[in-house]
Amino acid sequence: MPSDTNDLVNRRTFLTVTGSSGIVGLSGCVSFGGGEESGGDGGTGDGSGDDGSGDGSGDGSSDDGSSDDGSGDGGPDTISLGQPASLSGQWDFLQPGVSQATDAAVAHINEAGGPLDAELEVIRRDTAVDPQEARTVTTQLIENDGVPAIVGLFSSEINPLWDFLQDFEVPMVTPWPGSTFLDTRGGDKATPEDLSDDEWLWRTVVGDTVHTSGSAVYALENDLDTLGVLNGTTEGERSYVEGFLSVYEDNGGTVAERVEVEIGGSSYQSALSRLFDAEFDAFLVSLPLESAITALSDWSDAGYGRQPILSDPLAQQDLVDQVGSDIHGAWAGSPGQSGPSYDTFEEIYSGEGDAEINAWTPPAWDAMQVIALAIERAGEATPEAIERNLGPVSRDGGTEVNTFAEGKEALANGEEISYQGAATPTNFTQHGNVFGSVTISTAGENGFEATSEVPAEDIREYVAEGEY
Amino acid sequence: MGLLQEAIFGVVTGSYIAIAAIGFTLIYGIVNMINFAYGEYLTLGAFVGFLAASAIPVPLPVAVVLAMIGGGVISIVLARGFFTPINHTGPVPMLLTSIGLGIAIRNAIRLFGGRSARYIETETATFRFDGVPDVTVGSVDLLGGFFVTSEHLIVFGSAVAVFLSIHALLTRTDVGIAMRAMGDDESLARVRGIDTQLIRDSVWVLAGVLAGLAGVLMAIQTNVSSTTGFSHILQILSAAILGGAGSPYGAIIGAYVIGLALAFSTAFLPSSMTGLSSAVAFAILIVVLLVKPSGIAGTEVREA
Amino acid sequence: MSLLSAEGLVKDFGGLRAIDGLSVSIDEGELVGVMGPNGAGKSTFFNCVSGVIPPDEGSVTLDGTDVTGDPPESLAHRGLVRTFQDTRELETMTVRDNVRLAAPDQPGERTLPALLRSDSMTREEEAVRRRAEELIETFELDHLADEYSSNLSGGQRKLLELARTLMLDPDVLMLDEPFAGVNPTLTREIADRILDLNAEGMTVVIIEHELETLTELVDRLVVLQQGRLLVEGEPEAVLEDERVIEAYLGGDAE
Amino acid sequence: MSALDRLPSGRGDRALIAGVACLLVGGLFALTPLQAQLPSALYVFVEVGITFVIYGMLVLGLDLQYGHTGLVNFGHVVFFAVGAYATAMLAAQDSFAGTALGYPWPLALLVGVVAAALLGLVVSATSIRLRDDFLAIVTLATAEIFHSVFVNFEGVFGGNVGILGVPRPIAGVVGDADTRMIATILVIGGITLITLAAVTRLTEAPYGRVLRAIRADELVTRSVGKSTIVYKTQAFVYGAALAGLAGGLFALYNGAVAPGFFTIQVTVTIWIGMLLGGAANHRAVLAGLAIIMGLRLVSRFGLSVTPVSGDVFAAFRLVVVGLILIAVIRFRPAGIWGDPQELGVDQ
Repeated sequence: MPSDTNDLVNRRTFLTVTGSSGIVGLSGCVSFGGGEESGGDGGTGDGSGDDGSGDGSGDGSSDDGSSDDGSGDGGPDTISLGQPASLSGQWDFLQPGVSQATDAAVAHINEAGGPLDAELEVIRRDTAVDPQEARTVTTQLIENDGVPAIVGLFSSEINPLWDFLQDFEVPMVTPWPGSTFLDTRGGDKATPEDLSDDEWLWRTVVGDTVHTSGSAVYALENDLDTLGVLNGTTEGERSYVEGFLSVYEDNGGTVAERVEVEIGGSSYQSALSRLFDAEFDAFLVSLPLESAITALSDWSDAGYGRQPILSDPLAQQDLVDQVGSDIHGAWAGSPGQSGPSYDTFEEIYSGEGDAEINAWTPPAWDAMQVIALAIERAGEATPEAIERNLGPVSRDGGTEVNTFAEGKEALANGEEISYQGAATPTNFTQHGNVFGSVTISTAGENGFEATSEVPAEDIREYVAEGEY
Repeated sequence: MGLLQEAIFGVVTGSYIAIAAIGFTLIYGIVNMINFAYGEYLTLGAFVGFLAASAIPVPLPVAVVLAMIGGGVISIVLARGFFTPINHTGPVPMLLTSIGLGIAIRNAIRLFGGRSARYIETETATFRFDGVPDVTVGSVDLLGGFFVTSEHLIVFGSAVAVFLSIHALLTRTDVGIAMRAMGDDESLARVRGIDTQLIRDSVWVLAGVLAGLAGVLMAIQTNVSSTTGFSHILQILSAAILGGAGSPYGAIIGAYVIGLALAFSTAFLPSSMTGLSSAVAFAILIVVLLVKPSGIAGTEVREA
Repeated sequence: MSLLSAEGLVKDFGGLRAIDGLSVSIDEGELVGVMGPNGAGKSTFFNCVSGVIPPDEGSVTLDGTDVTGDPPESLAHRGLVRTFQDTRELETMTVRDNVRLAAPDQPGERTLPALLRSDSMTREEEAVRRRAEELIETFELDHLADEYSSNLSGGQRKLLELARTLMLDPDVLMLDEPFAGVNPTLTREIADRILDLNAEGMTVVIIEHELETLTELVDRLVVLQQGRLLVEGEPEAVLEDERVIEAYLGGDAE
Repeated sequence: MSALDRLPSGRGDRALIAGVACLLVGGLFALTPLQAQLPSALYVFVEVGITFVIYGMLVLGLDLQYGHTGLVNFGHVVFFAVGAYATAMLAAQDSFAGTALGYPWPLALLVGVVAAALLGLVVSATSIRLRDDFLAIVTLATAEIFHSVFVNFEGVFGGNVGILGVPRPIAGVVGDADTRMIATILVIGGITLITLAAVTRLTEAPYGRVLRAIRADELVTRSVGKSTIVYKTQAFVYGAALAGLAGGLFALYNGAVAPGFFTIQVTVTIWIGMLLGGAANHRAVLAGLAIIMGLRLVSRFGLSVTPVSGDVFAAFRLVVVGLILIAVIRFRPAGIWGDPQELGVDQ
């Protein structure tokens, strides 16, 4: 009967209403706090134990913002970091390498005794690279799991959630975003001790501005003066192209034609035919791998020729295998495999599993290392302490260390340290960015092989001071 | 740029869509539902083809046949499990069920098939015809040199073979004639003693076979992943509805209209808008639905 | 002066001509029966006149106004209301709501009064409620008022449809087989009710197979065959007409 | 039983009172030094709760369209997106990419609602006559077209980055995080409750009777003199305007909009919520939405207690979502609290 149904609904509504008032009630202590700042700063309040998530969150992440410094000896047993990850969704194929690098780093750090002699662990949760999900996941990681730092987040999650993420006042070190949006956002503004001007985001991956500059410089050096461009419409692809073109055009290059395409098409022949109607020396392809394989196979079938320049994620074995010998000679400028400790990373990484290394894998390793070192140097695992120490452990000056193990030892000896990363030397700029040299890999019989390198100093010339 | 060359690209794209759209529209006509999970049938067909070609391995043509058989089996099994039991509930519950099924299958494939794309190894030959003279009208060259690849020819050839077989099936065989009768008027068909459930089952199998073929052809051109079919479902659906839902011949025309629209919009739209080609295809769909709704939704006003 | 007239109506369905140059004229206050074998075009005639489907050719005039092709809602506003052969109830609504729905020009059917719960709406709804209860009672459906109309028997549906129609207080009432599937007692009741309405001045047009009931009831019979007018006139005369006898006996007699 | 008899008068009014009360308390938190404290473990629930009350406006609008009138709108997210983008572009002070006009936010919100309503009007003017499932396709295609347009025209809509730098009125006046979240959920939740009151009044009135009659049998409804096209258009436009309001509020709460917030996932979520709860019953659709969003949230916490890896878990979660949709339609077609007879479905 309808009336029964309505009674049910009534009860449900009643419960909902009680529930929500319950939340308000629980929030309880309503206070007229005047202008007191610290009272409401409950961002990282009282740890995490009560969320029912089993043992995942541990109990003592010791992130109580009000506790005093310098309790190094009586530190926590476990320190958890949060990793929003692309376990599903359009970009999930990039995650295995990053997950493995993270896990390898955790294993290495714990083997070396762990930060503050605690066990380091990572809580990984799926965002599907959906900003709405990312919002929930980040909140859950910080507020429920009580992590003092985040290792992850894509640019398509960071950009539209920028204000929201800043509100947490928790450092976020991410290996993902190339976005030019972050060129002037993030970092400690070169004042590690002063948190008031901080924008809590750091990236261990070289921004698009920098590594596309490297590719553009290399193209110009090789007399490729006019260019055709084929790119997808997602942010990563566009950001890559725009970074490339700004340096390329500022330095004498000309773009003859640019065609944007939707990704996932069954054929790109029409786009190619339009592109190759124009005259140019080389053409730049910035598409996700699968679409790029389709497009470049079409290009090979049509026999258009000319020099292909590839965006960095395309330097993959599959591309050479599928497109065939026409692609030989195509090159991509990749950041991220030129750091001083790359070999160390690779050795430990390959012991952890067999996920393929991509452009974000070494930066993921670096992100873990710098956070662990920052905790070690700070003597406590609070968001503020980590934020204050990310700059000092990474920037030039002090003993150069390649791993957490070396860093922990040096810090124990009272030395200042400068972490030398796997992807880049990891010297954070004032905006929390890193510079690195760009490796030019060229496709050949055996896949992509490094054939040339554009040194970081050369690239620096093209990036305005303070703009990155 | 050569209009002829663009037209060839459009026809090839249209051929992929047409094969799938026939299956889609048959389901629409006979079972009276928009099957949003149809893209997943293509994906499953592509996976069967890929496994046959790489794991067993069999020659590619055999793999294609296996993909078609696999598609048919999968289709009838899914229909029996999910759609036949709710046949009586009308188009909207069935549409919603197919959406749910699509989500479930897509992610189940991801779960068991992994996330990375796989590739079916093929060799492609290209045939060029450069001697064709340009016939320029304004800035558009109507003819001009062009090329076709062996893949283009195979896809187009498969499509033509499908068209002929479907035509023969619908006009020469009892099952096909019964299908057409049922598409026109199901209750009348039942009165005439047609076993409607048998015909529905036949349609499911046929649609699955076509999905398997379209899926494996798309996989050869692109790759095999959990979204191989899903990324084309909106085009297939547009083609089927464009041509007049339920009509296989209409679906063929609709598919080529979509294919050509995709090709020409990429070729001739201002360069800031080339990323919009699929939006153009949908816009055409909407315009057609508006201009000729009665031809498509002829039951708007039921006869009392 | 005819109240409702159809001139030269033609309607094709995919090559099949359902009505073919049909002209019928009905005077104010008349009670007219329309009969004919299956497929004679009775329902199509109703559909064309009531605006459910527009005729291909010909015209329909209601009270001196050309209403050809006007939609049913505008004809309803002009006072012409019909029922359906295969009773069409709003099955997902209660008997009460079925009847109340039909009340014309309710303020509460507009957004603002509904949102603001205006007094005019409350008053009107009270009036509608009373009128609906009256009709439901008249048709002896009051014990079923809260049932969904899908739970009603065939005969009850006919009654409900009639009640719903009367809520509109029409000038012309077109009934498509009001007695089909109704038991004899109820048939009598419905027939009496129709006579009452007619006596009050309502013009009524009835399609019916049940010849006896129809001939007893109506002033005039119109017989259709193959989409054309076969015979019309006084019931007795029509029934004795050879063409009618042939059509009924030779054709699909019912 | 008729709608009026069944529902004691004042049903919608209780929601109205509750809504106004929420608004007032929320306003109190926002505008006075009054502070609230929120245990951090509850943050994520309030966070999802805010999304829920925003989606609540979407599902109420959709229920007006589908549950009451029978209009199958499978592109509801487009109205949400248009409202959000219009509001964002007008109100944004300084966006990284795309349009930022810097108008006052109340004006921007108003324009957002009007823009969504106008789009709803255009869609219904052109397509409302189509059969159910064709309307589904047209609306779906409309949503896809707009999605590509938002992504493609970087100069206007900011491409994939979206529109950033949208003012956040509540965050602008409340400094501390706890109070801000409480104020936000109260204010937006209050608006949702007022929306609930409005649609309840609308559907309890004779207006709602006409809508339900259209769903039951449009021809009969026309035959008793109701201009069904007008009602269908109105229901569609009201639903669109509500979605536009939700979008505008979302933009002003989030401080940015991007295509990633407006995917077909949103449409699927609210459809599942509506069907699960039971269409044509406003409270039920909200409850259904709460269940599906709650399941998603709770299942996140499930990761740490299940023996599978994160990526398996993620895919598995989506398989379950799909199966829930199938199971509801098959075994409980009227939803949990829906009335099978009122919805005309077999049980």
